[in-house]
Amino acid sequence: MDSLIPLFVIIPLGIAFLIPLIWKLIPSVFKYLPATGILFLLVLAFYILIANGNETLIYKVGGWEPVKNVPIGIHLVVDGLAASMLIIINLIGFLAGIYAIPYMKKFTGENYFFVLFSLMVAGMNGVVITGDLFNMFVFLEISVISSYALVAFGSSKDELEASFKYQVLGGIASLLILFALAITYWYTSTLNMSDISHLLKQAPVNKVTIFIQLFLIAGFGLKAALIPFHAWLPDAHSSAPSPISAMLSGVLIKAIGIYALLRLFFNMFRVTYEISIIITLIGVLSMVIGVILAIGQWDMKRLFAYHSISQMGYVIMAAGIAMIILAKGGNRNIAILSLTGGLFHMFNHSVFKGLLFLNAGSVEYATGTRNLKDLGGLSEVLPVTSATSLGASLSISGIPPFNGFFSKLIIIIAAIEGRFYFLALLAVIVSIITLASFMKVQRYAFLDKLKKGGSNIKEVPFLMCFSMIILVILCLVMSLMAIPGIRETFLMPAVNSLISLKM
Amino acid sequence: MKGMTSIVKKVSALISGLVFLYGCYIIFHGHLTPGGGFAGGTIIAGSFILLIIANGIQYFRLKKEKEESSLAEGAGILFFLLFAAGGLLLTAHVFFRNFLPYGTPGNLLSAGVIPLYNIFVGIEVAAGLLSIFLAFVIYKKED
Amino acid sequence: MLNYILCFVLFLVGLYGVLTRKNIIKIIIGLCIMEYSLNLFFIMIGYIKGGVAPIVDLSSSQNVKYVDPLPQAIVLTAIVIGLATTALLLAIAIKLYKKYKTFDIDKINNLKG
Amino acid sequence: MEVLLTMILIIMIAGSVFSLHAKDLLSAIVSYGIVGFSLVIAFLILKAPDLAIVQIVVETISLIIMISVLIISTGEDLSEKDMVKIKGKSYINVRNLYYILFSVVAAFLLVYFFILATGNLNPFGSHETRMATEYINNGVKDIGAINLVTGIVFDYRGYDTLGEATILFTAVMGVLAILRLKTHKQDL
Repeated sequence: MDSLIPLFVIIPLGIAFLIPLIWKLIPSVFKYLPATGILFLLVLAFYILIANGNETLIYKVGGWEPVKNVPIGIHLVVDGLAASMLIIINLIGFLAGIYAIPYMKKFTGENYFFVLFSLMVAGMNGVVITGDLFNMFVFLEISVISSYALVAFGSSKDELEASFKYQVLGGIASLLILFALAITYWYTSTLNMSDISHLLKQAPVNKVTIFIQLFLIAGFGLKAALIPFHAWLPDAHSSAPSPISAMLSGVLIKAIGIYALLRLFFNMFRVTYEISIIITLIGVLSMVIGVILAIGQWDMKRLFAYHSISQMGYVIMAAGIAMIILAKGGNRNIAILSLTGGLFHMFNHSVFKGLLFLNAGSVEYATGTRNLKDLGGLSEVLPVTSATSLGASLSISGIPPFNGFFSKLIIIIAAIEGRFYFLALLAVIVSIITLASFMKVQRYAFLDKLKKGGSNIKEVPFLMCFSMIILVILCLVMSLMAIPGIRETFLMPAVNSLISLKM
Repeated sequence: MKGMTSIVKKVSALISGLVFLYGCYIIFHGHLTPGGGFAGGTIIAGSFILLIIANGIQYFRLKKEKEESSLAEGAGILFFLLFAAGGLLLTAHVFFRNFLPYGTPGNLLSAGVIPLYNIFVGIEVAAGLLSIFLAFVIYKKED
Repeated sequence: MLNYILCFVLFLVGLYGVLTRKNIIKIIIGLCIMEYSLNLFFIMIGYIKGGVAPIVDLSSSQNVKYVDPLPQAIVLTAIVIGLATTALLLAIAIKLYKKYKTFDIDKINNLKG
Repeated sequence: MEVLLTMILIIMIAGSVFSLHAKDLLSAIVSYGIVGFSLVIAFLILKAPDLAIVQIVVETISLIIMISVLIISTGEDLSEKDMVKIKGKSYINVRNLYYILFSVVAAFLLVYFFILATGNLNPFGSHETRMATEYINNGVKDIGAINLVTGIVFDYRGYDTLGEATILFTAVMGVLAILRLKTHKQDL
């Protein structure tokens, strides 16, 4: 089972390198290649999570054994959190891959699209499974560079400008991360994460680790578009082709933004009080300001993009609360509960936000416009899209049967138990505003009377409906993960890899 | 600008052959002297670019070249991946295993699979940079 | 210590260039300068006084001190990452110039909000 | 030797400041070349010949690509209005002064934090290797390559180089995707 881990990177890379050679020979078949490869990886990730949930698999690339217990090669580490992230990445990647096949028919250069798409998935898989700092940076760069090119794929006026801003800010973020990496190497002169965490555990928390952590917060905050650094997200996510904005908002800002932050701040550095205050503050700010900015939007995808910022604020706030409790040495299982809520919300968010962007894409595919003002009454004409969009809107605003409700509930309970009453109140208020703004989307886009000339709109092709239906079913099924019985196998391994449950 | 004078064309034709040879030298001796796949590949790309700049774009039928160069690039990196994964599949079931014999350090055929990696990466880098340069140049010429 | 400070100052000059310049090409140049300063910073960390380049010559005596080869392998990667981002930024710059007929970022502000 | 490196750093800072404030783009790109090629000398001083070769060639190619972008545009810089023409007399554009003042203060603050944080790390030239001691001691025995850097790049950390070659492949595919001539099929 160990030697299967590199497959998560070899298969998507192999497909990406194969397509430019064979796309002329099999012009219509090569489009299905990335989706099938990612489907196989999805099954593999699921199997890894089930087979050994709580213990970590370590794979030494090149077979270099540590010398005098100093690791010299690159180690691939797959633990609970990495396995669940792999499931999410490959799930949304598979569904967006299927959705993209009919959607990309109106673009030329489809072979470039599918090459860059499978490279993005390979990059994200690489970031999640690696245990080496610089290797995480290299695979982060692969996924980010392919997302720059994919955002600018349509090369219209808006997309080029959005992609340029996204690339400049993303470039600065990568350089800040590289700078933090250089100082870490200067301080510990090694790159292996577990090796660094051993060294940092022994040394007292001094100015160097604070300095490194500040730069990492700035770098990964820019990547995850948290509040002080969110300027690029609405432009980039709204002007990208829809399967790509579903991948960007659903998975990319999580796999290389939030996941890297959590992995470094929980596993590598010692949790300090000041840093956890900063992280909670950023989380709360993103949550509140994200939803306030979202109210005034009329373009569907831009509205969804702002909501991504506020939902990510939930996850970071929950992680921040857990860090504060750990730093103050408070009650451990409140911290565990808060982190469970945060991770559960992150997994839910990638499912329903991916679905929302796919809905916006099919509305745009069918009617040609995304502006809520000149849409209306689409539910008669687009039955599947409106049904799935209703499901997604209910789950993002936290209505009981859907998964959004359970994860927000856990976060609010944890906040109350940790005596952060103000944060819990803010979380409830923001959830209500989210509900209001998504009702606006439902009313203007789907429930109103049909605009003139709207009768000849026909439903989107089968593959697009297929991926949307699967996502809406998942929105319901994932709410079962909150039940204690099922939670142990699916959710707890992820939490266990950040805060060990046994102690 | 009409194009370079014939002196430049003649001299660049001579020099680019030398530069190409130097790039190949850097790639093949990657594991012995400084340099390697990346440096040698860039130098080879530089020699082609020198030719294109000196003789102007219409000298070559460049539309077709761009497709071939990205084709060569895909092939180069595909072999690199196959050899890296070869270690996984064939012998030691470990990704990136150096499975060819090491030979005596110092002479040309040593260090196992590394010279092959150097050559594949060299091909990939040369073809890649050439495609980038052609994409920029052709884009300007077309409209 | 002075060399590290000057390298950090070069990083800040690049950051200043990216944040305040209006011209797209200058923003790209600022980003590349930040790349270069980080590459230099990494190599300065790995330098050992009196060390020799990490090319082992078998004929020499055993106790030869070598400079740390690991940052050099890392900076080899970072240089090619810098080239990749620069090439992509310049491709977008050409297309922006084709569409907006200017390199000035203020005039390109088509997206609102 | 350390003084030589400090001089090169000062040249690079001067080159970059000039290139950011240059009037027309061509001189901006040429003075950007100063920074790139003095980096090559710095690599040679710091005993990194591999990087010097790669840097000098990569710098040449990025200059060529930048100038090919420039040939399309008019070439003169049309944005920096340092001098504001008011009734014939020209005053320093006040807004620019705020920029410079603010950035100088921010720079001092950040440099101060940098010195505070990395004060007691081991100084320039006295770096003790931890992960790399194994590479130096029996790199040749393990891999057989004399050039340790190539040994690390392709064998100890070969997985990095696979990512590296993929990044260049992604960039090429990205450039070809963005610069394709027809972007939308008109038949829809």
